[in-house]
Amino acid sequence: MFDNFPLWPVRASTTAGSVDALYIFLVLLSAFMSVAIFIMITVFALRYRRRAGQQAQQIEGSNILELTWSAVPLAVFMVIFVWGAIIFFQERTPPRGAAEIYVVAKQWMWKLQHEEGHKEINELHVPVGRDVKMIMTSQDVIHSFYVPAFRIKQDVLPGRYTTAWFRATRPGTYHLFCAEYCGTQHSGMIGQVVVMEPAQYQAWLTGGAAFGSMAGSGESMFLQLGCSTCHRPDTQGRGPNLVGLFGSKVQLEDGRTVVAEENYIRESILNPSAKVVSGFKPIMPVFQGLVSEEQLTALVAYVKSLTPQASGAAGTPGLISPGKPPQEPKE
Amino acid sequence: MATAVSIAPEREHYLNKEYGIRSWLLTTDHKRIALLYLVSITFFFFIGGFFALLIRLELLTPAGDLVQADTYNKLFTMHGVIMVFFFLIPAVPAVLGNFLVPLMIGARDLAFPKINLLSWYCYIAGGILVLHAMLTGGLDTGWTFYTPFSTAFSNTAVVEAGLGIFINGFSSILTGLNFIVTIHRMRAPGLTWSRLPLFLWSHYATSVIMLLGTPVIAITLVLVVLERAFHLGIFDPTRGGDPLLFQHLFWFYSHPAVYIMILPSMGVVSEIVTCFSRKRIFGYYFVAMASIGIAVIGFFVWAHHMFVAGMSLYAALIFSILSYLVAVPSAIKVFNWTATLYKGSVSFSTPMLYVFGFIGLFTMGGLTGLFLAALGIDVHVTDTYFVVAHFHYIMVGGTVMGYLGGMHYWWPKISGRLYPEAWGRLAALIVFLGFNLTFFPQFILGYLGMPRRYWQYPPEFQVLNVLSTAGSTILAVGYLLPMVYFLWSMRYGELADDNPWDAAGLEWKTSSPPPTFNFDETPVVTWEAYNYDELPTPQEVHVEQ
Amino acid sequence: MSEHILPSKLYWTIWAVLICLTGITAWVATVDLGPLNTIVALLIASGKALLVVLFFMHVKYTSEKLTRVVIISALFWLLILLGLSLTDYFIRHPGIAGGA
Amino acid sequence: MSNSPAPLVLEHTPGLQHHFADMEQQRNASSLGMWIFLGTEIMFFGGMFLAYLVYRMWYFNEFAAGSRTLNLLVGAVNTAVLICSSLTVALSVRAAQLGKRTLLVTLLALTILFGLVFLGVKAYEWDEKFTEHHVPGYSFHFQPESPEKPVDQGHAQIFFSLYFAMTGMHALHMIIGVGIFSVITWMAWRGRFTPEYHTPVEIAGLYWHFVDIVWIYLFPLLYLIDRRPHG
Repeated sequence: MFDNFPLWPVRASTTAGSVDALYIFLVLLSAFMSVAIFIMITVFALRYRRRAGQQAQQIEGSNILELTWSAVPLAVFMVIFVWGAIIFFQERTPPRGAAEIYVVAKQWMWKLQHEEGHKEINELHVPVGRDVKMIMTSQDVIHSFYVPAFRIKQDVLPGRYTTAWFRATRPGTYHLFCAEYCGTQHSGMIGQVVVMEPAQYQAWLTGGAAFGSMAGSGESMFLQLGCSTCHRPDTQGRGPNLVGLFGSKVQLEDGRTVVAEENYIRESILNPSAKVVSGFKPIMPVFQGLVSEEQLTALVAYVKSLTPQASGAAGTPGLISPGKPPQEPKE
Repeated sequence: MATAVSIAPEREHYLNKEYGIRSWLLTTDHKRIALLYLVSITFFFFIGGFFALLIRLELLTPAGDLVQADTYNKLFTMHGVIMVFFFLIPAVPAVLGNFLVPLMIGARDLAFPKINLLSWYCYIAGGILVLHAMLTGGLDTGWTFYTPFSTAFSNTAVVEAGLGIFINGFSSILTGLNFIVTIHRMRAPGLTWSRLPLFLWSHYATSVIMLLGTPVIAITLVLVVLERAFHLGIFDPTRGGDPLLFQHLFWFYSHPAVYIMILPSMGVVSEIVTCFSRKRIFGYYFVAMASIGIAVIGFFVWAHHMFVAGMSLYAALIFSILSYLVAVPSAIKVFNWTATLYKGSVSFSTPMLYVFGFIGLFTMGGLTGLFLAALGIDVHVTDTYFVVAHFHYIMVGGTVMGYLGGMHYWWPKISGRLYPEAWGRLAALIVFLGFNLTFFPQFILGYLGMPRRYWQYPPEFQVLNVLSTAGSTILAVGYLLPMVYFLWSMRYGELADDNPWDAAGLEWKTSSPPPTFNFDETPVVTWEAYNYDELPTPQEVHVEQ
Repeated sequence: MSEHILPSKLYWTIWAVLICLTGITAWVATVDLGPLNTIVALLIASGKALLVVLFFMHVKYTSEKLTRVVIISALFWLLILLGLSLTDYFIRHPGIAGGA
Repeated sequence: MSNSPAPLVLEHTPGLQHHFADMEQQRNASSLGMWIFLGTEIMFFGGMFLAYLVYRMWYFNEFAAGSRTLNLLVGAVNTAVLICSSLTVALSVRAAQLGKRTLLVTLLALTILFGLVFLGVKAYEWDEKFTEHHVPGYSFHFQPESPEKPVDQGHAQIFFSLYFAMTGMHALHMIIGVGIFSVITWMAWRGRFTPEYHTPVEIAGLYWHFVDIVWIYLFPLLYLIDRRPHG
């Protein structure tokens, strides 16, 4: 029982350092306040304990003191708030160009799929020093993707994508937990994130069975479901042209403009009449219930891969682009 | 210990005025209703506590080897439901509040005595429903009932337990209604708002939360029940329902509910700290307004429970900054209590020990709340044992300490007997030690990343869990002691005179236990609150046995 | 609330106004005012509610300040529930930044 | 609010509870108690209004289509029926103040009649929804008005879930109201109310007016979402 008895979690990602810094500051602040209150109570209680001749002196109170111990805590709290908010912004804005992992959570297992098509259950192999962005959805109840070593946690909701990102800084094997109660095996829905050196990661990649890349299987699904009949890459078909759609601003029929991110693509596949692109009629059939989560994530990956210059060759800059220096997340 | 039981001439008071089941089950006397609540609350407290012990025993070992996964999920769900809805929310308001509000105001009873009895019957009806749900298969949704698990994926008695909590909600609403109308309409002549005891200020603030918060969880649970029973689709993600809508509606009540739990205990602490240091409260106006501030701002902060739930980034910022505002009134209260001790004449009777424990533990609980309100840290520590430790420090370290302190302080007034002082101090010490050993390791566990509600956990967390389980057994002993010696004192305790602590306040102006109509003639208040300079200083109340 | 007794004619006039307002709100709904339709419907409904509260429920004549305080605070709490929840729903699906 | 220290032994005026100093204090307490209860009811219905607000913002098309299937005329008539019942309630409170017993009893009976008419019309509307398969669940099928305006069945189910939840909860409050008024009518018939003591009539009247106000908001929010003549 005593062989492995840590008192501090491993620090294995870029944001872990800043989270720990704020945590240590708050621990010191709380320790100082608790000890101060504890000492004051014991000193007052003992110094003015009830004994003969110890007459209590009535003190109404002092407004200055009240204002100081309202304003000072408030000022300290605002500092903590701003510091916490800065870290939160870093944690919630995935850097552009991060490698994407599609995560589908279902009652009591994690299904993870890499860009290149590798599928993993309850395991995630990533190279060290590479930005990784998880695009996650759930097939049933609310789960929560939690890796203590990276200090990241993000609930995974049914019916919608949520994203989380990290950049591992230390090779090793770290716990993956489900942090939102999801039923009988909630405590069994755990796994491992294996961070490897780039070379080791290469070996693992080639060793595994060859899968078609996600965008590839997305493309075959795109043809199979007949999407290409309306969404033509070259001419103006009955549906909007999808090349270069991802990340662009889309003008809708009812005047709103939205940014075409994963949730927009997903909703437009499942319930097309919700956001009709201006100039088009709502004739696209509803795919809710016809497309599984895996097929949906493949389609979304394919649509995202239709960038103007690479409209022909499928495959965004996944994890395997050797030689490309790990991009610095734009601050 | 065998002090001779002095046979005082039997004076008529609310306990011996009438006997028999009917005199209890059909009473409209606020004091008897308070005792009805006392019995039923203690019953539920020991059930919830028993579940807590089972949970801690299961977590002694990393593997799930004491109970199965399903049973464990039902254990922590029922521990949560029973402790939150059937002990912590009603404890201080329904027992001490019901007994003392009319006495402290100088009235003969609450504004609506029959509604007060109806409130207890709602509590019992809700309790029976939840107990029946528990006995016939249990509930495994967690006390938070998150959808779509509670509406579509749980096959346990969600409908029955939901209706039980819904009916129990009326008990809170009716109690809150009674207190507000009584405090507004039935104050004794001369008892202006600035002379009101702080116990009443905190119960007034609590009643505001009860009245304006409880209906929202009532409608939320009704919608969950309708969705399970008649396939309505309000929370169903497959039909486009938003899983976060339930969380907004649930936490809109459930966060102010934690202030329903702590505010009354704060009132108790204000009464005790002034009496046992023979001094006026430091900054009366600020402490009173802090209670109202907590009640109002408490309604603006609920979504700090949802920072990682998929809420929008900017809304998280808004709720984080508001959560820091609500921390300020609590800080004011702690500083004012500590300042009240200065230049006082401090005695170390049992109620005061509980107050020292309360101030210390509530301070730590409040400070760890700052961790959770900081967005960056919340991402790491929410849904882990850090949160579990935080809210137990506030609920068990705060509310239960305040409740026990209040029970000891007003026990002579309630039962006409004195509790054994030595045993009282021993129990207070055991509770304090057991509590800290149970919940402090959980802070470390939380930051290490052990998630909540886990039936099995990785082996490296075992040592801290063993410490926590050890602490829980000590805490259990600490809670059993008062149960024993309070009952003992009912029969053999020394007879208490009207004002054993020489305390200020109208409730000490009438006899202990008070007559059914509280006062022989309507009292007139001419003194300021906590006028301990005009009261005789008591010689040490209890001769050390 | 208690002593003042209102002439029954007043009640009948208030009743007539309420019936007319119901007719108006039903008719206005069929006229295309763009986004204004909802606002107008809510204004008429609030007007009707105000009439009922002030006259039928005697809030206009009661000397009791507390009744007004209770009404206004209940509406304010409803505003908290609706308003603060909307801060989440209005800005939950922005572009890439807050996409989570 | 200082009331004089009244001697405790009072001649027992009818209906005065033992713990109140005088009638004035008891009436104020009862009316304050009822107003506070109505405040909790505002928050109770407020929860459903938040759900309505969110889903109307997200799924306006299905809400508009669903709202158009509701019968506007029947809804308007029902609102008028409820307003008439509010009138009879207000007049009955006035009759109680003047001590006209027969007028009071007839007006209370009229109020109950209006209430039952409202519930009858509501039952008719619900029955129509059942026959049109607009009840959320397995049998749900929503026929879109025109092929080029497709409607998501799931979102339409959410509208009708809210429709049934809100009108159902309101109807439940109506049934409770009719129950209360039956008791009040029986008490009035037995002559329990005098110009000095008629608090139950006032309190019941407040509750009834509140339920009417809830319907005043429900009618436009459910029936009038989008009645505009579309091209």
